[in-house]
Amino acid sequence: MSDRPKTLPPTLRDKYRYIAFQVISEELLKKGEVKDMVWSNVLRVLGEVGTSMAKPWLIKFDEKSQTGIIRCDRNYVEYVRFSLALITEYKGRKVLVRTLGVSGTIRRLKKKFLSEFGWR
Amino acid sequence: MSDRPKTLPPTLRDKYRYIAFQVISEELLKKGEVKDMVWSNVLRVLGEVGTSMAKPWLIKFDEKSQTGIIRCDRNYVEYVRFSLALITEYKGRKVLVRTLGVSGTIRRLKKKFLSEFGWR
Amino acid sequence: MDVRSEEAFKLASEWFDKVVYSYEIPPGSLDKHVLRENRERYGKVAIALINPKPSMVKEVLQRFRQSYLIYVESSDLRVVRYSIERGVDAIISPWAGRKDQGIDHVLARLMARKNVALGFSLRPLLYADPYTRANLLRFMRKAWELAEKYKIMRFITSSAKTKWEVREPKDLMSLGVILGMEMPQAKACLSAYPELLLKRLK
Amino acid sequence: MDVRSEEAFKLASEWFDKVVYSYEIPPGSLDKHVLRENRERYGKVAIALINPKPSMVKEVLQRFRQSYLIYVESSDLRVVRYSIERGVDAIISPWAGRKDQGIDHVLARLMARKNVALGFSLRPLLYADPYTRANLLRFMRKAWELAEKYKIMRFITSSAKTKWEVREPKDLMSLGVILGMEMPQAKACLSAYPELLLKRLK
Repeated sequence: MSDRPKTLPPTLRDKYRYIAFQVISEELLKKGEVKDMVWSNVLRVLGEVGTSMAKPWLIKFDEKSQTGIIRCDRNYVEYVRFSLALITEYKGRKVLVRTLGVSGTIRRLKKKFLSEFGWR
Repeated sequence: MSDRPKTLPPTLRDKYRYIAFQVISEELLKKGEVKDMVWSNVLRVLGEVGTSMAKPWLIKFDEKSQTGIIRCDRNYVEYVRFSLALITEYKGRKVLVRTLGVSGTIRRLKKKFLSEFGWR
Repeated sequence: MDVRSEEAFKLASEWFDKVVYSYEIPPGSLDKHVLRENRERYGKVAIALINPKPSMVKEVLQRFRQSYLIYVESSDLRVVRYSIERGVDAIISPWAGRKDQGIDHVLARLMARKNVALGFSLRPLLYADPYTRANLLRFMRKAWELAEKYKIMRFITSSAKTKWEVREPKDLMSLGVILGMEMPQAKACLSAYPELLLKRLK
Repeated sequence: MDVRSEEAFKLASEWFDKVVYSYEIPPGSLDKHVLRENRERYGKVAIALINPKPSMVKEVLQRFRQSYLIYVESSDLRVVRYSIERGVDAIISPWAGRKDQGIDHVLARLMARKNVALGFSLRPLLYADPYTRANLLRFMRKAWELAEKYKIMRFITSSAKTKWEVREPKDLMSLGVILGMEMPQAKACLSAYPELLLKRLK
């Protein structure tokens, strides 16, 4: 027997959306830095309670194209987007986060918004 | 003509509730400290967006009895209460905040929950 | 419902009608005399097993179920499952120290059938950093969904180890509301359900 | 709708169909030639009067209303009222630097009658500390309530002074949603309303 909970039935599962985004900054950011930047910003803007409902999660970040995917609760897409829009810097370097698009599946997200950045 | 907006018509006015609370701590807290403690905690727990909706405001704090009144949006009483429940310390001193009661008017709040602390 | 020290018990007794003193093992031990002393001092006593081995759960149930409530607080899903199957009184904060809610629908259904309560305690939230607190709240909200859907007995408690961790009933109710409970549901978590649980001790 | 530097204009032009360049006074001056140069370089130009005196508002309207949009950004309610009465094109962020929303129902009604738009800009939020940002959001939400109730023209804009302050249309829309707008309303703040405003310049 495993120490992990079983996958919950569909009605109890979290419903997610995936957000493709691009980081524009003075210096290229590493994946860990982007994760840190996103979390600290969402926590600041939405608080612990809001973050627990928005459930942001950095799925992937491609350091070469500086583009990535954030997963969040489907009812909080605009809240996460707003948190990202308020980012102005990371560790003293100017940063701006631009969202490219939103989709219900990673596959479609890549195809529609990330293929031009070399994703497949 | 004045530089202040006129009082808005009733439908546009904020609807408030008033929360009576008591601070229990290792050392007595001053009004300014309570204000700072409440704000930083609400901002941490509810974030900038949640705080903008909860609209917390320290109306009064009586340093002798360590009791006071916080005003907030009527739809966010439980959110503010929860933020207060999470307070454990202020500047290294142990603190616990206990809410005494909630009312729609300051008058009733004082009478019901604060008179035993010498308020009138 | 669950305080874990003398001073916490004293303060909680001012704010609650009934307070259950929880004797933690470890650091406490299975000494019959110590347990009886506790019972004489505090009235209603629970034995709170912290990350126990299954054998410990079994022994405690056999020897002490009669006169004590038995709580299990474990971050090991297998121990949680075993404890539910054996019929402990409550599982407390199975999400603490984990990266998920610590129960699933299978366990939830089992809890409902076995009348095992789920305890939502405030303490793990108190000293957590913002990241951890956000995650804990997220898992607790999911656990509440499961508790509601499968009609598990549930309660909210401070699990206070010091008086500084004790909170008023209404302040604890706010945790329930933040987790998604309606007001009457949050209220039941501090009155109806705890009373139901206590009934077992005559 | 409102960017305030060459580099901001350039980046915004990549992300928006139409971008209005706003020439700030001060630091800019009422030099006809400079203004005409801007118009030649950027096409659509607004004159953004920052905390102007009423006499300045009057002068600018008389001399430049024909070929430029006129925005007023002031934390003085009296100047805002004067500007609305004289019929400027938009009032931008009247809450910035204040402890209230900077307009009331009387001004809101007047704005609707005079067809003066209300501009919600992102920039004041960007560098604000958490306390100030929470308060600004609160006032902006109230201003949105007024705009909606009295049917004021409205738009959302970055008011970017550098390229780092420019945001995508959809990212700006999220500000609207956070302020209480429905999605289509937020969208209109970035397309329908700005277009309506631009129509005045032929």
